Amino acid sequence: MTDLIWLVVAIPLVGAAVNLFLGKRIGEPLSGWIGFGAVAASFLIAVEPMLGFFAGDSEPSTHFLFSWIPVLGVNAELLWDPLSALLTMIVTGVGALIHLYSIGYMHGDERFPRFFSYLNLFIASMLILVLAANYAVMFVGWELVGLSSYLLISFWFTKPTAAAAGKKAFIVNRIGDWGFLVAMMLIFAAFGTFDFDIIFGTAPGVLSVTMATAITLLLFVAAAGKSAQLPLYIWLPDAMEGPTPVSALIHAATMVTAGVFMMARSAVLFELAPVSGGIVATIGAATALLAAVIAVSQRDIKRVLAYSTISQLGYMVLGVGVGAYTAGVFHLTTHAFFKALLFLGAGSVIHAMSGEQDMAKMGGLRKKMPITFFTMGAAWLAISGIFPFSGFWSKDEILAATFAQGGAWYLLWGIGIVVAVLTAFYMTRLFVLTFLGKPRWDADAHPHESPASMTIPLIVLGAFTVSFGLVNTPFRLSFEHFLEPSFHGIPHVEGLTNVLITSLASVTLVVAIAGIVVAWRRYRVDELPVEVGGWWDRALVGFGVDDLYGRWIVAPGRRASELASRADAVVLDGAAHGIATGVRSAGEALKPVQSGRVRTYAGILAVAAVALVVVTVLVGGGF
Amino acid sequence: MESASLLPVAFEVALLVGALLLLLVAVVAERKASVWGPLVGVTFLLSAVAGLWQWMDVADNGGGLFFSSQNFAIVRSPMVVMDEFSALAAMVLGTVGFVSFLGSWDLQSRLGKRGVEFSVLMLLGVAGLHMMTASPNLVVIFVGLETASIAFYILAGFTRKTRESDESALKYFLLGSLASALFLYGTALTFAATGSLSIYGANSIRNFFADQIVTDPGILLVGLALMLVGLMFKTSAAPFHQWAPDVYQGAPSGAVGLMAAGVKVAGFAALARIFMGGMISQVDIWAPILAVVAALSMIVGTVMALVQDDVKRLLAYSGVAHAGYLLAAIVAGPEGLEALWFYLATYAFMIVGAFTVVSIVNGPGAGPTPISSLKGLASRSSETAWLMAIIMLGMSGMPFFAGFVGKVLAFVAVEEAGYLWLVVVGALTTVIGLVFYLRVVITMFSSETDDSAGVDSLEVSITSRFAVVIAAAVTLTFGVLPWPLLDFVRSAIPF
Amino acid sequence: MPVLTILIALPFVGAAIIGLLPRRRPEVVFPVAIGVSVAPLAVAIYLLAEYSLDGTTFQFFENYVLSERFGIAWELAIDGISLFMVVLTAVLFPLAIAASASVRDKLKTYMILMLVLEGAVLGVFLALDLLVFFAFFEIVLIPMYLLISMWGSDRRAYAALKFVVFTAIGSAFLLVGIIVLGILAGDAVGATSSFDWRVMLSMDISESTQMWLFAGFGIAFAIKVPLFPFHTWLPDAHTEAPTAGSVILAGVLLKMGAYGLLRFNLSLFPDASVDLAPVLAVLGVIGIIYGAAAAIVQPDIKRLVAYSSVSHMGFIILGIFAFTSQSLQGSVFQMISHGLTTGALFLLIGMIYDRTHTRAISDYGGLAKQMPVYAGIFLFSAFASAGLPGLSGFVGEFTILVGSYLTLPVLTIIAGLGVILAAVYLLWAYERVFTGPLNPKLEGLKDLSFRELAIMVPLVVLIIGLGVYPKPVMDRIQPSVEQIIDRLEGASDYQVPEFGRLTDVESVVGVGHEGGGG
Amino acid sequence: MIALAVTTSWYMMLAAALFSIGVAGVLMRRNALVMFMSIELMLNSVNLTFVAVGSDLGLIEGHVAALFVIVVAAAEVTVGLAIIVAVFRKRASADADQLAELRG
Repeated sequence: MTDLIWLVVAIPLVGAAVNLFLGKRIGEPLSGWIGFGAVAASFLIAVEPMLGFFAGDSEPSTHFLFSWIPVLGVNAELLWDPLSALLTMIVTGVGALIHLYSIGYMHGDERFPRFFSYLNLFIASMLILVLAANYAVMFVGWELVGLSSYLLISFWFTKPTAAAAGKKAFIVNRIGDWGFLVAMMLIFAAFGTFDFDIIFGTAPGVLSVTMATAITLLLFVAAAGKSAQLPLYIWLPDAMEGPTPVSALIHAATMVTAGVFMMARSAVLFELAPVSGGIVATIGAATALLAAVIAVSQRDIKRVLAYSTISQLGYMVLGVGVGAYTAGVFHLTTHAFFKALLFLGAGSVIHAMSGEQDMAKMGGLRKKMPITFFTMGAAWLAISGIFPFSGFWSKDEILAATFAQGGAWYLLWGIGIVVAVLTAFYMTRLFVLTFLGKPRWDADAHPHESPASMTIPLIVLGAFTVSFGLVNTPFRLSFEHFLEPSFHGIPHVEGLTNVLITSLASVTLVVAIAGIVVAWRRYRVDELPVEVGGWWDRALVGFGVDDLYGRWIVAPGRRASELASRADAVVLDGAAHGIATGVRSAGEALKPVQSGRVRTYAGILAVAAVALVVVTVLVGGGF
Repeated sequence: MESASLLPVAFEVALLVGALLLLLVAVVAERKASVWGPLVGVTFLLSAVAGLWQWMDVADNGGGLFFSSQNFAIVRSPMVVMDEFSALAAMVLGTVGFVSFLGSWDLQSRLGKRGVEFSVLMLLGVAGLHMMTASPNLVVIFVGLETASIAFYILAGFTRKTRESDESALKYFLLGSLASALFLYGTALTFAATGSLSIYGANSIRNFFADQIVTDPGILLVGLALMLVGLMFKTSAAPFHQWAPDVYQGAPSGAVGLMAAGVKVAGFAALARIFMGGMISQVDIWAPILAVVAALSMIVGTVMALVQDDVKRLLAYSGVAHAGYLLAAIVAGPEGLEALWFYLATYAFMIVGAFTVVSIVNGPGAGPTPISSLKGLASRSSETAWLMAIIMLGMSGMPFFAGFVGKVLAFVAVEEAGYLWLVVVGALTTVIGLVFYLRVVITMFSSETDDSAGVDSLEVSITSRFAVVIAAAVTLTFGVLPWPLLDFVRSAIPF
Repeated sequence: MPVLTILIALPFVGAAIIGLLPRRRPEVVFPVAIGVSVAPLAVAIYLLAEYSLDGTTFQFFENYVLSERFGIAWELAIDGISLFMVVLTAVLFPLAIAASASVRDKLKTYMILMLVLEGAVLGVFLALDLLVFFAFFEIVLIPMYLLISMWGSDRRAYAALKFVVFTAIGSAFLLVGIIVLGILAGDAVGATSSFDWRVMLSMDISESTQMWLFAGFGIAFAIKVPLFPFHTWLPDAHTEAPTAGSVILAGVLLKMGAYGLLRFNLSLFPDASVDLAPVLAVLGVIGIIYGAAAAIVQPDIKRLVAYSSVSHMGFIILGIFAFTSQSLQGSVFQMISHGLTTGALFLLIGMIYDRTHTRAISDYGGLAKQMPVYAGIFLFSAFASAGLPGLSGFVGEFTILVGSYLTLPVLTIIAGLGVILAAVYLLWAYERVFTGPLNPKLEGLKDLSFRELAIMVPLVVLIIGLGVYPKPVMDRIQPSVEQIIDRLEGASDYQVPEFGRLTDVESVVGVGHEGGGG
Repeated sequence: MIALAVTTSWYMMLAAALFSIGVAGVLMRRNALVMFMSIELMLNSVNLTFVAVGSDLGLIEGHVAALFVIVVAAAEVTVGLAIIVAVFRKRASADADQLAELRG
């Protein structure tokens, strides 16, 4: 059945085209269902072959579609292996749920069909990225995903801030894509091809450490752009301008994890470059810490979740940097579930509060929105890393792997722990401010539970958030076994005895509980603490990193462009005009010679004649 | 050729007979210009046919030196030669004469009785011009030169009522005769140095150089230089060009066409005959000098034309530049002759056509002809505007127009003769040329003028229209299909 | 059956037909013009179908001797590169003509000039004899000049003259170069001169002469491309030209420069090409960055697209002078793609200009709400021009960048930045024009009419088609490019590097055919 | 007294002197008529050269040429004077520099 894989990509594309061109005629609910149907169909087609991997009896396979750029040996080819199968499941699974959710959420929007067209386009591009069998096709998916995120962020383009956020997202992504392009230049120079199997097959024997480091660092630049790591994370908070399902799908579950997926896919290259592993891990940890700190101060519910995503991505990048690729991917999966759930929950709250996103004006929604309350509760516990929930297992595995490395890695492990505390703290703050305590609603707000089409996805995601952790408990690493074919030949993290694992796990659990308790006691009061002044304000605006960029990169860039444009007019045009006026003034200078008086002409004639005679005689060698 | 048949001078005879008949008819027909007009046209055409007849005769039994029948003692220095060169010159001068006559008919029909004198002068002038090209004898060339010049001095001042016409005639006369005197003194010194006045024949200049090394060439060089000065004045090459702008601007527009075209064709033919025919062995003396003069003419011509506001002055200066390109063809020696003749033939028609358009727009008489007068010509008379555009593009050396073929082939010959720098100067000055030719074109096609004047409101006489059509047709056809004319011209290189 | 001569003749015949149309019924001119311009398109499609993959690169060869003595012949042929230039021309002209519905005065002259221009451009791409090539190369100036100066907007006289003088100076040096080369070829063949390209191909010219000839030819083509220091004519000419003029100027005329470099500079002067490649590559890359930077701050949308053309042509120059078959092939493909994408952008700008008569970005805002279809197609073209994968722009740029890395590593990495800047200037412009609240002045603007849609649809289909399945085009370009590379390798000491060797280099960027930095 | 033999070169030098005087006359004198007289002087000096060389080399062409020149000079005189008289009849003086409208 695996040779139907191209259908998985094709159906959403068709869905996007149908909604784009026939959207107006199809009208509101139907186009939504078409979008949902397309993604669900892809999901169903992909499920059966995926189970094959689960059972361990099917092999990874590549599917040749057509030869794309012959001169570079690039073919449109899909690779079906456990890693891509897993990501396909996440993309289509979570994607389908979010499509269903969007039907309710986007109700009444005049460009309803256009929204689902863009969503389908996103799913298709993400699937191209995930199923690519070579870097070139992956890059196609990579940029198309950037395009669809641009379209979706600035979906309500009449709002100038939304349009600016979309543009900012695409341009920052493009900076990352430049890194990807240069990496591909090096890869083609080194291997003469982009195909994964050839590259990962021959790399260990052939590639030198410097080349591997260069390639991997450049790939990391791309990943930083896409997965919002330091220094290219500034676009994600602004991306919240887009509709909430977009944030849930793109800026939580799928697109932002593309960077982590790509690094996991290139694990062989990262293994050859320990130095870049260290750099990646450090940046991951630093990003996690910074984002967690900022998240604590945020008042807008979506921005809290945005910074939380950046922080959790930092964890995954830390995992990949440390070499625990399976752990990274595992956290990616669990994060997809509970972060999507959190966003959708937040969406449901915003929907209920008719657009209000400031937590200061919420509170006491527990009774009004029980389903959202319970599902977000599950996600809250999961992300904080409380015992049976999925977040605990995946986060713990990354921290354990970091700890096992020993040496300097302890520092990163320490940061990891601090981030775990902060995560628990800000998530509890969010949960308490939103659902518990005295209602602080505006006068006209009268919240009510969201319709079924929005709550069902919440419940499904909630189930996954709770149960999925068990798939990969330290005692029965079935998840690792599942991904094994994709990471064959990658050394496992050693030194993790059962005793060490349980003790580390208990440390993270205790720390998480501590975080929750502190936050609970601080915010579960009627009189909310005033969070203004000094540290709070600075953190609120992300420590001014944004306008730092503005002052040091955007402004000088614009001045340089002004200079270039003026230089064009002054210098180059000046030179051209100089020549032109030079010739013209030569003419003007000769004019007075033509005085009009016969005797001047006769004089010049005579002088010229004499000159000619003299020259002829000299040339001829006469007299 | 025992009996001295009249064929070698058939061209001149045709014109002279025509002139005489014209005078007789004019006395009888008084005012009615329509009577003697066609006669002039027929005479010109007849002269061209005479040229063709000469061509065919030469093609059958070879050229010859004439008026050298045995019993005359001047077998050693014949007066007239009939070869493809002179026959081609006759054909070109005849047809150019005809077209410029058409162009000037507006002027002549307005002059009433004096119109006849205008035509007679045109006929005699063209006869003089051909004498220059068909004679190997330096003095006869001088006589031809003077005949034509005197005729054109009068034509320049023909509309005496206007002040500019007086000034133009006087300047042309004084400077022209000064230059002729210089040329004559050159011939005298050459005669003194070589003992012969004729290029061909037994005791010719060419034989003189053939059989001895010139030990003390002083006198000869001065003579050669002075002859060069005379001819370069006539063909308006810089720095001897200063008369041209003033004379062309002052002279009546109808007359200027023939003056500009005819003198250039004859001047360069004579230059080619003397220097390439007679003094080819001295080529490494006069060629570099001609090259410098050519470059100077190109530069001065284009640069000055760039800053002109009067159409006739602009065309005069562009004539100086074209003289530069033609001189370059001569510098290339025999290789360049083909290009020279092609360029001369097509340029003559273009310049006549251009001046006819000026006379259509600003009236055939003398008077100011600013470029702005051409503004919006496309709406006033689109056919004239398009034809003038074709002529302008032809002159600018645009491909698919005649000027390009002549210029490129001249450059090829010049490059082969080793003057690369001259080709570069030529190519760059062509760019400047393009600017002021396009300025004329765009002025015509710019539609600023209010169309109140109505479409095609400018009335154009049949004769002028026919002249411009022929000129533009020559420019276009020989631009797109130059090859037949090129082969025809190649056979006209007797030496 | 002289297909190529017919192809060149068709537009001129068309122009004649329009010339003869009765003056009384001006409304018949427009449809006839479109009809007539479709004829060359049909022949171009026939050529595309008949061009055989396994045959020699030069096909449909025609040779009719014009002048024995000077070695001038009406010699036409088509190879992988010129085939697609011809097709691009044949596609863009009908669209440009169709987009000229808003031209009112002197429509007949306008159409005649457009068709004469098409004939001349086709001649440039088909001629093999250098003088015939030069004739067509130079005559293209006149119709373009008249189109700009008679139907352009306010500063048209200055822009038209600047365009003519820049290009004419270039072609003056080209003429001198051709004549010198013609004489050399003449000596080799024993005639006064010979302008046959094949003769020149077989000659070996001394290194120093090659340098001079390369410079002569190079200046003319550099101005035409335009290469960095010589590009200042482009923004003015594009901004002031009428819509059809800009489309043709950007879509086709710029390609004559790049085509000239490929056909003449590289093939005829291989040694000089190898020596001067770094210089030109550097200028190309400066062009990429400089063009993109200048484009960002342009107040006028047309000037912005014009500067973007400078940037895109910089990529093509980089590809040409990296001398690998991948980069060359990328350049040729980018020439096609740039023609389509920039052509599309100019057509769109023309359509909005017909409605609002202003090109200043500040006069717009929120247009997407008023004209959604127009906004969609504009965004599509902008992304195609910025090199979004899946569209033709990406295939070209990607192949150039990957292909050029091995010989010019540092330059290619810098050139990559152009991709970012492209996104910046296009999206910022899109944001200011199309998003945000609707500018009150733009109320009541109608979206694209059926005619305008009919113009854009073929371009959109082609851009997607070439982006998704460029193989047939690439396979036809391949042999011609290989021929140029062999020519380069054969004549000079240059050895095309093999991709896939660079696995154990010490410094990341320390590679290149001279061994030093790029 | 040594009998100095008068050779042809003496005549040639005389002719050259006359020619130079003629040219000087054209340049320096304002009056158009005097300018024209100087040109005639130049023509006569050429005649002298022709005749001198003709007799020295015993060639008749020299003398024939001289005759031609005289005829042509005559024609020139008639036309020249006519033009000069016509032009300066309406003007105060025959100063050639008066006529300078056509310039630039």
